[in-house]
This record gives sequence, structure tokens and C-alpha cells, in this order.
Amino acid sequence: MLEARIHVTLKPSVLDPQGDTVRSGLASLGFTTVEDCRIGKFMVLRLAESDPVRARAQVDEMCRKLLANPVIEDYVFELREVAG
Amino acid sequence: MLEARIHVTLKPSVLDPQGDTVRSGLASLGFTTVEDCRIGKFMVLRLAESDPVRARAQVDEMCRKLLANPVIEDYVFELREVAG
Amino acid sequence: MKCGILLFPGTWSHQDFAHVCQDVLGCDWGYVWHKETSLRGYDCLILPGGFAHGDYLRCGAIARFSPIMDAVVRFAREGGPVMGSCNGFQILCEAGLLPGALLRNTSLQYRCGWVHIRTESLETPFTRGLTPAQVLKIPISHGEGRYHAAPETLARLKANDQIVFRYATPDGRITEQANPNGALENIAGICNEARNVLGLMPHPERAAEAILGSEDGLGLFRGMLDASAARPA
Amino acid sequence: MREPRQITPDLIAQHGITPEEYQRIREILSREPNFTELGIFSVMWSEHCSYKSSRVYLKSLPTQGPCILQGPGENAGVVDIGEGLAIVFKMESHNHPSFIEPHQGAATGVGGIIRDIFTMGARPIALLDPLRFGPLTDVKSRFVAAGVVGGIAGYGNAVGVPTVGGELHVSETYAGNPLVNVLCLGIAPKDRIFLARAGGVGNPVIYVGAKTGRDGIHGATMASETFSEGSEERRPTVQVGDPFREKLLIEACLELMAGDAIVGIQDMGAAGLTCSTCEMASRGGTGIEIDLAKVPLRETGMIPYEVMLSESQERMLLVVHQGRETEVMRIFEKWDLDAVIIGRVTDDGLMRVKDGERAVAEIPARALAEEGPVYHRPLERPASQDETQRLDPSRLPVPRALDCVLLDLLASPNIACKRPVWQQYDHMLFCNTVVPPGSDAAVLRVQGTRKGLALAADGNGRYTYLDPYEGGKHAVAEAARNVVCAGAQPLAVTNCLNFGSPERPEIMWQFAEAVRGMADACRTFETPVTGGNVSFYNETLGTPIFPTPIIGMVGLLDDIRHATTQWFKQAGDVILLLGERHGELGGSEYLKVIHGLEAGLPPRVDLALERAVQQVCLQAIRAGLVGSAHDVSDGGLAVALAECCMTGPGAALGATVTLDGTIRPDALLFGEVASCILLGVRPEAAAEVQAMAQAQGVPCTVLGRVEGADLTICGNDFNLSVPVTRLQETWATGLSRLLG
Ligand SMILES: Nc1ncnc2c1ncn2[C@@H]1O[C@H](COP(=O)(O)OP(=O)(O)O)[C@@H](O)[C@H]1O
Ligand SMILES: [Mg+2]
Repeated sequence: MLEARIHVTLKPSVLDPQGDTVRSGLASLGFTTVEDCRIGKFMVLRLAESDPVRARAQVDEMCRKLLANPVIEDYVFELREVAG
Repeated sequence: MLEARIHVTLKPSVLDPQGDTVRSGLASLGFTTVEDCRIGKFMVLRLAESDPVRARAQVDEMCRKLLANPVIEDYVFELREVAG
Repeated sequence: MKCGILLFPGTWSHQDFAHVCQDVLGCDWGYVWHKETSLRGYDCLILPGGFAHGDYLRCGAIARFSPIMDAVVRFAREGGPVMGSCNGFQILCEAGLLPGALLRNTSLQYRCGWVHIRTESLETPFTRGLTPAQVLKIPISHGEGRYHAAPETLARLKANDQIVFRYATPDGRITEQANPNGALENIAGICNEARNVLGLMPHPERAAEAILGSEDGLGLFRGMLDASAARPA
Repeated sequence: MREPRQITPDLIAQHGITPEEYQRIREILSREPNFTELGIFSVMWSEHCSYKSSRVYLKSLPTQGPCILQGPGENAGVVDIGEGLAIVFKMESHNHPSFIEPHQGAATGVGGIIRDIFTMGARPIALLDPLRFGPLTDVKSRFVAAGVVGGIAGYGNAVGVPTVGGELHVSETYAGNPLVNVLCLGIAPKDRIFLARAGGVGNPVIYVGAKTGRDGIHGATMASETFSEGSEERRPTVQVGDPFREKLLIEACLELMAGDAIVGIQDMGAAGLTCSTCEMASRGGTGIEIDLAKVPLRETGMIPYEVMLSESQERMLLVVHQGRETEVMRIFEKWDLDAVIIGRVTDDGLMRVKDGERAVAEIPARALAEEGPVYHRPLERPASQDETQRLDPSRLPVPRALDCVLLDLLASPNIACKRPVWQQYDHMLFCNTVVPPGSDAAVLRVQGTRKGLALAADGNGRYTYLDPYEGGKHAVAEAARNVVCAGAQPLAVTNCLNFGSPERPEIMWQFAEAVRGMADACRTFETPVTGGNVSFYNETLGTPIFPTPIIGMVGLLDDIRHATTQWFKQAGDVILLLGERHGELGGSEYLKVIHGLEAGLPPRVDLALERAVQQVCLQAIRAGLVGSAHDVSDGGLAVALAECCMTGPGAALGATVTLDGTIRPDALLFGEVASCILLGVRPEAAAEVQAMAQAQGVPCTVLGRVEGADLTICGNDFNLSVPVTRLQETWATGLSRLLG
């Protein structure tokens, strides 16, 4: 069984109000060294698929079609073998 | 300059309706191999701090205090060196 | 006697609570800005609904670190009545004044509308004036109201009679259909062990006038005011 | 972005500037513009900002009235509602951005219209969201619809302005070009209205709010272009809304407005810093000088062109009295908002933009803001219009199972219950909502008074397509009727006019006709137009949408106790119909759903009759005679009756109704008409209402009674009877089954 670990992040030029607010929240807690904070999504998918090549193609398509919004987001992912 | 990459995930015992919805959304798109989907947060912090030991302690404290809620979430993070 | 209404950046129900205090109940009230540090002069506290700090990260997560929160914790420890509604409930949980957490509605959508809640405990200052199992018609308005607690916490809540309200049908049955957000065991509101801190997702301030469809929320205010009046100065 | 060295014809064309317009720019400047100036002109003279194709028609709309404090020309209209209070309201479209990114596009649309309202000193208290999508059976349209509704909910709920009404219609015509219109209404003391005017030479110009990024650069020109295959590639950075920051802006600005430090204030909407700067100077008859080096930036390497054209959200521009800077800054600091003095008011009438010491643009503000091109574009009734209007009902079979037709109509997304949408919106905040979504109009009480406000938004693209003049009249008439059914006197309107490309003569014809219809209707109801928005270029791959004018109507209740809802109140009540039945099928939802036709002539609005019907309805409500009032609209009489039976919050009620006449049953039941209102009244009140109607020359028929558990409609040669619970089940799930 394969596990896909997908990171979906806002494109660098896109405003991240949540990240900005967390940064200023951290600053008011005294964590003033934080210069920037960006918040994205982390998805873990378990796939009933053993062929990494097929899995890679599938996950890439899932990202393009549903998991990431290409207008404002980028994605990367990695696959790893896990116990069924 | 250091960058902290933080993963905050729901504890396994906590229901993740968003993950479930994504899984069924994927299934209806024909991606029927996806057996499970869990969705968490991925945060990237840039720190004006060069000492990895101090940075590690700081980020851990940020996670405990603010970035993750121990009642429902777990966190892990890694640090890496990036260009200022 | 004076009711303090907390005001965080992003709070929006404060005006409605002030309206009920002033125009419906005729009691003295004042806003408490989150950057203040003292609650001197207040006899009871309300944490209203809204999106404090945008509810970014998690609802209430950033607000709990507001300067005023130390004073709120002290006020609660000293037995002062504290009611958190909606976002206020979320803040109280994040601050550790109430156990558990509020998660995204199972529907993944925001829900606004009328619900019914059944009173599960009269042993709080807020509910003392209600009748056993009394059903209240009251609005909700939230995207993250699914109450969650670990099994041990839930057991403790039950053992201590800390579950104050459950979502119910109009005739008081606890059903899945009546649960608007997937909350654990239909929990809509809980109190702390000392019973002076109440958190609930519904909005009692929106159920305080007949012209708006219900006066069932008024009992909570009256109970809180009575308890405040009875406290030693 | 790199600054091109030379202004070439290509570059000019890319900016959507015609050779004639370019010539005019050279005359205004008495020289060639530089790149930054070219960009500035291109956004200010875009269709979206300059109204160059629509202006000549909009002039014909009535804008004056005894209660109008501010008509079109400012950020929003202002209407006196008595007791020292004024309402401020306006509607805006965000169609193009919502197609590109439904969630954020709709969210930023909400943010933008809210800023227009609090800019004027009013606290925003209500939103309405008229929406148009492609068929929800299509995946892409479903995605757009869910994203748009989620975006409106996400922004409106967080910022704390309740959404109390709206519309949702679907049709193939919107599949490639959805419509997202949003109306915002605010309330203010009438003597504390703020205008977007610069004044007082030397006064500081202050920038407040979010930092400037490359968001939406050329958003204004994009809204003036049709979608083509390539437009997905040429996308600027999508604007992301931050409702939290907007909430801080609302509170900080209103706190500041309680004092007297402000001279003028304007939000940065379309065309951002450019528009706010030159418009404030132009309206104030002054100049403004700003220094871009002082503007807070979110991204590195931004050139002046980008800073001036950025459409980053949640930003405001203020002119304050000299010497009051510290007190102003203190309030923004309290709300954790960045505020920076970026310039001064000058007396030379110029918009002067510097980047540090370097001058980057210098343009006469008035010429830029007010003296843009005005077009009298050619117009022509399309040759196909006659064909479109042709309908021969005798070739359409009358369906045998009329009960099935009724159920099919109730399940149609255009008629089905919209709760799946509005339950996602906070519609109760501020404790004003006396009638929530789900009736003809929302009713809000005005706290501190006995008054109430009724709000409705209406428009019918299909009618307007079939007959643009009637469509324009209909939008106004139906909105007024809805407000009247709620017990309010119609007061004033705002509008959003959604059309195809003005460069097509047939679109300009539709536009001119629709505006003419609106103007006639607004005059009849004495509801002046206080502002609005024109959205042209709603086309995809050369196919324009149905022309869709939407009217937002505000009505006033002198006594909130007159607030009336559409559903029957008790068994035994008598059902009265005010107005005349015609039995025509043109343009009806029935034709579309059952026969797949969008053809014929839409029902004609007799404005005099419409006004009389509304007056009788209002008079009867005010006399305390009316239990329920509901107008007949989409789906015709049968659907309206079903709605009276089943849309209330309590248990559904049945009704028995007799319709006589020789009109064919489908036309009788489902044909659409204007000027018809169903009343539910106590038996002892019926005669009095009928007398009122007679006195005004309004037909008033007793149709039947509220009774039993079925809706039964008997005609000469048909008998339709369905359990109300069955109707309710079908209606309640029609939309949720599609939206999921
Ligand atoms: N997009 C929407 N947002 C909020 N409320 C809506 C929306 N669409 C419809 N509604 C509400 O649902 C009810 C029925 O709408 P509609 O059928 O368009 O009414 P009418 O035919 O009287 O204009 C109204 O109260 C309306 O405000
Ligand atoms: Mg209506």
C-alpha cells in the first residue's frame, strides 16, 4: 500500500491573511523572530495501489483536478510505502 | 536564516469530515483507489535566528502554545537553512 | 451591578448583547477591550460571538492570548459568572477554562438558523431558573461548532453533570437529526467544574425578544444577573 | 514587471485604448503619456470605471425624490428614513472574478461593496446576493455555485454583516459567465454622511489597511473584456479577501467618523489607488500629490505602474484635517491597522504621483476622472427578435398530469427552496431580522424607532431577453411588489445591469430598452435610482448572457408591526387574488421546464394597474386586515399558492381553490403574470379588502379557502390535488439535491 503526502501551498504572490494574522499573533506572544508565516494544507492519502508509477500519475491528476486550486495554489507530493 | 516547516495533523481519534469529503469527492471523480484521506495544516515560518538549538526550542514552544491544540492535534516540525 | 462584554478584534455579537442588557433587561453594562488588563467594577462577564482575530488558525486560538484573558481567568477562578456564546465558547475552550474543543461542522458548511436545545442541568447560575429538561428555541450561527472531547473528558463531564445543553427536537428528544453540527452526544453547552463558567454555541442574545421569534434566551441572562447580584462585593 | 521604454501602438491597444482615446490623452496632457500614465488612463477610462457606453442611457433614470439625500455619483446612495436616520445602499457585480476563482471572487465582491457603504459613514447592516449560474446538473456550474455561496458566507459571516436575502437562478445562458451581484445596506445618522472629496490645501492624505501587492492588476480592464480561450492564461494575481482586516477597517473608520477629523474618505476598489486619488481630487475640485515610496508594499520590486493599478483589497484613502494626524493615527493603531501619510491635497487640480523625488505621473484629476470618453454606440434590434418572441401555444400539448407538472416546477432550482444557500449565511446578526430569508422580502427593524426596512432583489433575464423593455419594467415592478407584500412602501432602488458586449449593436439595443423600462417603472412607483453598477462584456466565446438587469429595492415600514410574510396563517382564512389573470405562457418557467422553450412574449406589465394593486395590498396590510401576502411570479398561480401553503416555519396548511374561466389549464395554473398578489385574510375581513380594491379599480377575486392537508385546485375541466407535505418535500429538496 502506498501513502501520498501532499503539500498544497498558496502561490508566493497570493495574499495569505491567515499566515499574516498568525505571524502577528506570534509576535504579540513574544516570538518576534518570526519574519514570515505562510499556511497551507497537508494531506495524507492512502492508496490501494502498489505500482508507484501509476500512483504518481494518479495523485498528480487528483491534485490538478481537486486537491489544489491551480489559480491560487501550488502543490508538491511524495509517495511512500506503508503497511497495508 | 532558518525556516521551520511545521505539520499539524488531527489526532487519529478525531473525526476528519473534510478528509472524508475529499475522499468521496475523489471517488466520484473515478479515483477509487483512495482508501483514506486526512487533512492537516502545513505552516512555513521564516525565523530571524541562526542558532538551530534556540530556534528549535522556540518553534516547539510556538507549537505548544499556539500553532497546535493538544486536545485535538499533533505536530512535528523540521528546520532548514534558507537564504536570508 | 454591571455586566462586562468582552470585545476582541473581529468580535461581532457584542452590540447584540449590549442591546439586550440595555433595552431588554435594563441592566448596566460596559465593553471591555481585549487590550485592557483589569475587570474591576464588573460583576459578570460575557464573551460574545464573532470571529476574533478572524478565527484564523483555529477559532479562539489567538484571542485566548489577549492581555485581558489573565483577568478573565482570575475572575472565573474567583467564582464570577462568565458566559461565552459561539466564538466566546471557543475562546473559553482554547483558554482551558472549559474542557474540549470545537471543530468544523460535519457538513463543512456554516449554519445559521433556529435550533432547539434541551436543558440538561439546572445546577448552574445561568440555568437555575429553568425547568428540568426545558427546551429552548434559540439560533445558532457558526462554522465550527462540533463539540469534541476525549473519552475521559466526556466521562468526567457526565460524572460532574457539566453538560448543560444538548441539541434536541422541539419536543425534547435527542436525535441525530436535531444535531446541527455533528457535536459529540449533541452537546451544545457545558460548564466548568465550579459551574460558574458556561460555554454554549447558540446565541441567547438573539432569542431575547418576541418580535425576533423567541424569548427563550432571556432565562440565561436573568440567571446570570441574579447570581452576580448575590455575589459578595 | 519591467517598464517598457516606448509607448507603441501595440502597447496602447493592449491597454484597450483606441487611437481616438489616445489622441484625447495627448491633448489632456499636452504631451505623450509615459507608461504609468498610460496604465492610469486605461483603468480610469475602462468601461468598468468610466461607464463610457452606458452613461448616456443612465442619465434617463429618475434620481430625485423628496427623501433622496444623495443620488448617483458618490460611493453609494443615501435616503432619508426619518427620525434623523439615513440608509446608505448600493449593489455591485463581481461576475468576472467569480468565474475565475468562485470563492475568492465572490468574497472580494462582498468586501468591496461593504467598503462602499462604510466609506460614507454608515454601519453596514445587511447584504443581499442575487446570483445566476449555469445548470447545477453540470459539474463546473456546481463547482462555481458552491464556491460563490461559500465565498459570500466566508466573507460576510466573518466580517459580521448578515446576508438577509438574495436570488438564485440557473440557466444555460450563465454557464460560462455566472453573475454575482451583491447589495449592501447601511444605516447612519443623516447629518453624519461622509463624502469622497479631497479638500483643504495642505491636508494630509492617509493610506490605511492592507499592504499593496500585485493583486488584480488590470482587474478593471479585465472586467471590460469578454472571456476568450486565452484569458485563463493572462490572469493577474487573484485577490484574496481578508474579512478580518475589513472588520477592523469598519470599526476604525466608524470610530474616526464619530469625530470631525475627516475631510473626505474613499475605499480603494477597482483601479485602486489611481481611482481613489483622482476621484477624490476631482470631486473636491482640488489636486492631490502622493509619494509611492511611502505606500506599504507586500511584494518586492513593484514598479509605480503596478502600485497605482493594484487592486489589493481592504485599503482606504482618507483626507484629514491638518493637525489631527495624531488622533487619527491613534485610532488606527488601536485597531492594529497600518496607516501612513502618503501625500497632501494641492490646489493645482493635478493628480501628481511621485516615487521618492522622481515624478512618475502628472495628470489633471478632473479630466481623468470625469472627462473620459462618452460613446453613443450603435444600437439595433436583432433580426432574430421576432422569431424569439413567436410562440404558438396551440402546438403545445396540455400535460395530462398537472400535479406532476406542479411538482416538477417546485423541484426546479429556480423555484425550489433556497434554504441550502441562506442557511450558510448569518442572517440574524444585529438582532434586526424580523422576516428572515424565505419570504418575498426580508424585513429588518430599525432599532430605536418603530420603523422597519424591507429589502428585495429581483430581475428576470429570460423576460429581458424576450423583451428588454418589459424585462426592465418587470425587475422594478416585482421588486416593488415583493417589498409591498412585506408591508412596506417602496422607497428607492439600486441596480446591477449585467449585459454582453456594448460593442454589439443588439446588446446596446437590449441595454437601452431595459433602461427605458426601468426608468418608466421607477417613475411610476416613485422610487428613484440612487446608484448601481453596469457590468458589460458578460460573454463567453462570443455568446452573450441573457440581458440581466437586477433591481435592489428598499421599502419603509412606518410601523414594524405591519411586517407581513407570504405563508398562510390559519385554516379558515379566505384566499383573495388582487389583480388580473391572463393565461399567457410566454417566458414562463413552465415553458422552460416542461417544454424546453424560452420563447414568446413575457407577461406585459401594466404599470398603472401594478401600482394600484400594490397600493391596495399595502392599504389592507396597514389596516391590519392581512394575514399573508405573496406575489405571483415564477411558476405562476399554482406555484404561488403552493408557496403560500408550505413555506412557513410552522406546519404546512392546505387550501382549496376554484379557478373558473376557459383559459387552457396549463396557462391558467402555470402561466406567469405581473401585478398579481395572493392574500390570506380572516373571513370577516374579506369584504373590507374587496371594497378597498373596488375603490381603486383593482380586480379582487375570492379564490378559495385555507383548509385541509391538500392543495386542491379545481377548474372547469381539471382538478389538481396534492398533499401539501408532498409538495413541501419536493420543494425543500429541489436545490439541496443539486448543491449537495
Ligand atoms: N442567493 C440567495 N441568498 C439569500 N437568500 C436568497 C437567495 N436566493 C433566494 N433567497 C431567498 O429565498 C426567498 C425566495 O426567493 P425568490 O424565489 O427569488 O423570491 P421571489 O420570487 O419572491 O423574489 C427570498 O426570501 C430570498 O431572499
Ligand atoms: Mg415574490
